[in-house]
Amino acid sequence: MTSLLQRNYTSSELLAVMASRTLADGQTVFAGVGIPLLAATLAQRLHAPGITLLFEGGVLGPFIVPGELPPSTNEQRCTRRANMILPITDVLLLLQRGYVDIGFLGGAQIDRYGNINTSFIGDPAKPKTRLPGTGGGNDIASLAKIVVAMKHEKRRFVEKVDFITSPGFLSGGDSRARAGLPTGGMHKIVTDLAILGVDPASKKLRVEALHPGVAADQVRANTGFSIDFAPNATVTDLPTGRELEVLRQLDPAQLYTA
Amino acid sequence: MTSLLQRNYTSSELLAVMASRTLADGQTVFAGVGIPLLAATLAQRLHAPGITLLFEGGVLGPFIVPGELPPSTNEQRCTRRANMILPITDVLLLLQRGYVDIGFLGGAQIDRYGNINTSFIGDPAKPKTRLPGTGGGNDIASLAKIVVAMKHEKRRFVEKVDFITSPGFLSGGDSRARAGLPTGGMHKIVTDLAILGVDPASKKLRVEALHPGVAADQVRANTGFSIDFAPNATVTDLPTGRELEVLRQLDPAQLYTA
Amino acid sequence: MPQTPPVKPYAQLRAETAGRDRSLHDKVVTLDAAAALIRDGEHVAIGGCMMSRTPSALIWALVRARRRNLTFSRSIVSSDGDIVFASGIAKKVITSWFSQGIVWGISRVMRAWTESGRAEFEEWSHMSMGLRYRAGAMGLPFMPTRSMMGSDVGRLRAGTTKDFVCPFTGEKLLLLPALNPDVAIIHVQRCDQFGNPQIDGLPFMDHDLALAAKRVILTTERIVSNDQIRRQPDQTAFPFFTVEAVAEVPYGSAPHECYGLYEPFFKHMDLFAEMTRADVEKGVEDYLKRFYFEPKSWTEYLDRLGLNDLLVATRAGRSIYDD
Amino acid sequence: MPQTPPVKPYAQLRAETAGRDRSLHDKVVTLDAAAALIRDGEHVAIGGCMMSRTPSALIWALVRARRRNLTFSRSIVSSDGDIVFASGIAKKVITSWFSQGIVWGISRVMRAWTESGRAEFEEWSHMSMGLRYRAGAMGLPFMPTRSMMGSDVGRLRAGTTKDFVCPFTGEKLLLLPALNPDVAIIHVQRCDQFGNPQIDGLPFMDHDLALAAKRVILTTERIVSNDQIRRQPDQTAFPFFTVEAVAEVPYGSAPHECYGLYEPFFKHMDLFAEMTRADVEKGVEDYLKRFYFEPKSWTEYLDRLGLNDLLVATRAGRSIYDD
Repeated sequence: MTSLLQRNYTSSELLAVMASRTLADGQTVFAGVGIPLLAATLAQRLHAPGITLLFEGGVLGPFIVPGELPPSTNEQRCTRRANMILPITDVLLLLQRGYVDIGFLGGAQIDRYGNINTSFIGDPAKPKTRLPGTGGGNDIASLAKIVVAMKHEKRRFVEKVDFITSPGFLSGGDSRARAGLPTGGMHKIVTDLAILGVDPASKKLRVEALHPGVAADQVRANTGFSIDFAPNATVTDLPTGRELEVLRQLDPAQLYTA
Repeated sequence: MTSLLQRNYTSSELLAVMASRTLADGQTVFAGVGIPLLAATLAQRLHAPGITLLFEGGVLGPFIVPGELPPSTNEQRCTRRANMILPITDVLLLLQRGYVDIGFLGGAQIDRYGNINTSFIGDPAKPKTRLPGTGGGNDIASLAKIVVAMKHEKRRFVEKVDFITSPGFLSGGDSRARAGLPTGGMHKIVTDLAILGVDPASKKLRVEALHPGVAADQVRANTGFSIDFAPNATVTDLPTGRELEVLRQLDPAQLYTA
Repeated sequence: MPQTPPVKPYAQLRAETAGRDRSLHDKVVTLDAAAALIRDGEHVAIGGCMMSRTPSALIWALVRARRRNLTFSRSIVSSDGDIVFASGIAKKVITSWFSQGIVWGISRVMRAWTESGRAEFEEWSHMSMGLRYRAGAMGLPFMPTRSMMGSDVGRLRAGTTKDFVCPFTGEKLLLLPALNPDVAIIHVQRCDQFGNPQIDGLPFMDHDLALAAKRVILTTERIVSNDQIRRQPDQTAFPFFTVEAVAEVPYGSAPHECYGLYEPFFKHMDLFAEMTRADVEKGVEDYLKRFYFEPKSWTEYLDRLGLNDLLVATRAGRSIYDD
Repeated sequence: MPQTPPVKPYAQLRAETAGRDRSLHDKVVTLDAAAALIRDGEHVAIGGCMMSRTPSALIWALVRARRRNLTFSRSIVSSDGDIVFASGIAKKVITSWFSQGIVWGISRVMRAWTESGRAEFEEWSHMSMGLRYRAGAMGLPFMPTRSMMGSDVGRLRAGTTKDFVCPFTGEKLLLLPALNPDVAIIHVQRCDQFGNPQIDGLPFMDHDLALAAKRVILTTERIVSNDQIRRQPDQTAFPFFTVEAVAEVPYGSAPHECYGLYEPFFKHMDLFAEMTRADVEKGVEDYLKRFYFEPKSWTEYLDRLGLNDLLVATRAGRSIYDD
């Protein structure tokens, strides 16, 4: 077992590497800035060169220049060597039309059914903290299969989110489809401790793999609800030297991977 | 009274000149090819330089080059010195949004309420003649004020059109508004004999002016339904030399004005 | 023949898209191979409008391949409508206006084929055609409109539209059913091997067509590098992942126009009108034989149009960029 | 404060448009005169998105004119949202995301103003913002969507949307109310004296904003001739007749970016974040004094941003065209 103290990467780097591995070649991926963009770009430069990136700002199929990460998905850096630029509403409508394989999100809070909160901490009517809100998150989570990358902390993995900004499986079972969302839904949650998936029947999150050196109890202790393990749960492979090298070329200033 | 034999212009030229006079400076005018385009361009070059033309093919504010009339409103000649090119659906939606003052149409048949037929002669289920259909005519007539230019013949001015392609005032009174068309409607019909308008209450067509040398009975004889004259009906001014000169520059091959 | 294709359930729409290879891969095929991708009975949406950017070469190849029972839809059809009727490849054309062009009068072929009941011209208003494709492009089952009410154009289509009272304003509206063609065929000025299309001039309804259709087949005046596309990404007309195949066909819109490159071949359009004027059945049969079946290639077809007409059309086409 | 503005009846929408001078006439005004066209209490839609093509100079002029009780809407707001709250010109911002930018964390100003109830951040999904403007642009009272259902984002807005069952497919849909702002303020790279705007790069929602709004006020990096516009009509972003006034303001999006000309002034964005980090009320007051109220002109404002930052932003901006 590798001690966390010995590892040669940060938690954010681990997140980015593990998240990149969830993507397959040829997929169309809707990504936000930060870890999602880093992970998708990393996948594109390693095992999945044929990934097509979509940015909310209106960009289809760009190649991000190492060291010139965009500050959001709405500025000109996002358009670097893009195949197409189009209006925001039209790029978001590609989700509704069914052209997006994976939506890649972050989140402040997530619950046992994969619902995400990026809007309010506390009571929405009198919030403790007003967060930035949905952006395209609600649309992406409503209409596509979702991969989430976030830190594994008890205050983030909660029994019930204070506010459902981006719908996961709502209250489980077929509640998502009954609400008018017959497609998409939570696919994988990548944390710095584990990879979570979704139980096909109950739609509850479950652990599908632990990262090297992470104990099952460590995941339980950092999850704010009781969580099951998939019958065939495995252990992920360590980030490779090549993965870390490329990742560090992409974000040399460690804007998102410190 | 000027004899028709003495006049120095064709019926089509008379139509184009009289139609051009119905337009005011600063108006936005949706025009088809043929007499409508000639009339709008003539107005633009004489009394209404600030007219903005819109073409169904997706063109906003072009200037037509004399002698290079477009074969339809969907080819590159329509775009000559345009202010903007846009998708067909978006240029048509300007009608629905309310940005068009006048829609300028032709027609095969028109009835006493200003309904236009360009689809079927005879029973639509077993037509004597299948005509080319609506194009944008139905949309223009549904959403804007309409000016029509057509030859004044009994077979064209009928009691009831065989098919309402482009709605006028339907069955009169408030029937148009009740059908879901609260705006627009027939404004003027320019023929080679007269200018017709619409009675404000009944919404029946009525004669508002006769062209020089045309008798009231001549209009009645060439109209397939009984038609009233407006109380203040007048006589139009003869086409001027300047109007005919510019018109002939626009269509030197007499494609539309023979 | 049933009225317009029924609205696709969302599950079907999603499954059809999900089932396609949407990766950035080489899609270059020959003209004949492109035509072979279209199957009997399919609903084919035609890009461009009237005499502009018509995928004439692909329609020519479909006629030669003797495809059957197709439904075509287009914003406005010109002689392309006549050809798909007279050649027997189409039973139905869904459009807003059907005539070679106003200067040639009413289409003799359209009249002969529709009035005899051999084929159907299903008429919608021009904006309704656009809104139906747009609904399909947006992944919606319908689009509301304030047009096509009260008229007989609306009445003839009442079986496939819905009267509606707006729950926000109480206003009358009409709901138009989405149109999601099986395939859209679109001709563009340039395109790369992956199907990134760039269009100069009038865009017509092509963006909506490409997104509405299950798949897109392109013909292009020339195939350029992906690098060239990526230098002007704001000129790309619709996403490459809608595209299934691309064939390079210079003068692929002839005898119609391709913006900035050539205008319609007007003398040939006159010839077509003339040949179908007296005896339409015989005339169009002769026309098809001479221009569709006898030439051994698209180049031979262009040769029959004649080099002089080609040069006149080209000279006129390029002139749009002259001051 | 009431929820989102109610859907305008069609008669009102048509009357407002019909009442405006829509002819091709000279619309050039000064920045101050442009700001004076916006009245207290109006709903102002902001063009661009986040840190891109923000009409920063016009917002700066509105703050200096101490406009009151405005509602702003925008696809995504960055520091422009903070400014309209902190300056007191806005009571409400309707948007999908409200933060200076992900690298600077949660906006302190937004938190302070919304959590204290001084101002409201009305949240819609990003696509819903776009579809609401699009419905308004199309002259429709609503747009259906398959998004924003099931979530609390949808629940909070349930008073202004309508649950709906599709009469074609039986599927659940949500009807979003059209958004027709009183005025849209949009910054563009170039424009002529008549208000024909041309935009390079990302178009965002600006076409829909311009068509949805009652009127449009433009700022532009430079005013060019109408001849220049007419040579590239396919680059015109929206119709000139939507536009009421145009002010030429070089670097009119600073400290945000304008595609191809300058990137965001990142050091200044850092400064803003820093000044509002500790004591947000005091910090933003100092910031407004130093950058909004003390400069005598937009040029003086740019001078306070600093020539070095301007050159760095310009160098980076132009580099988008480099291979």
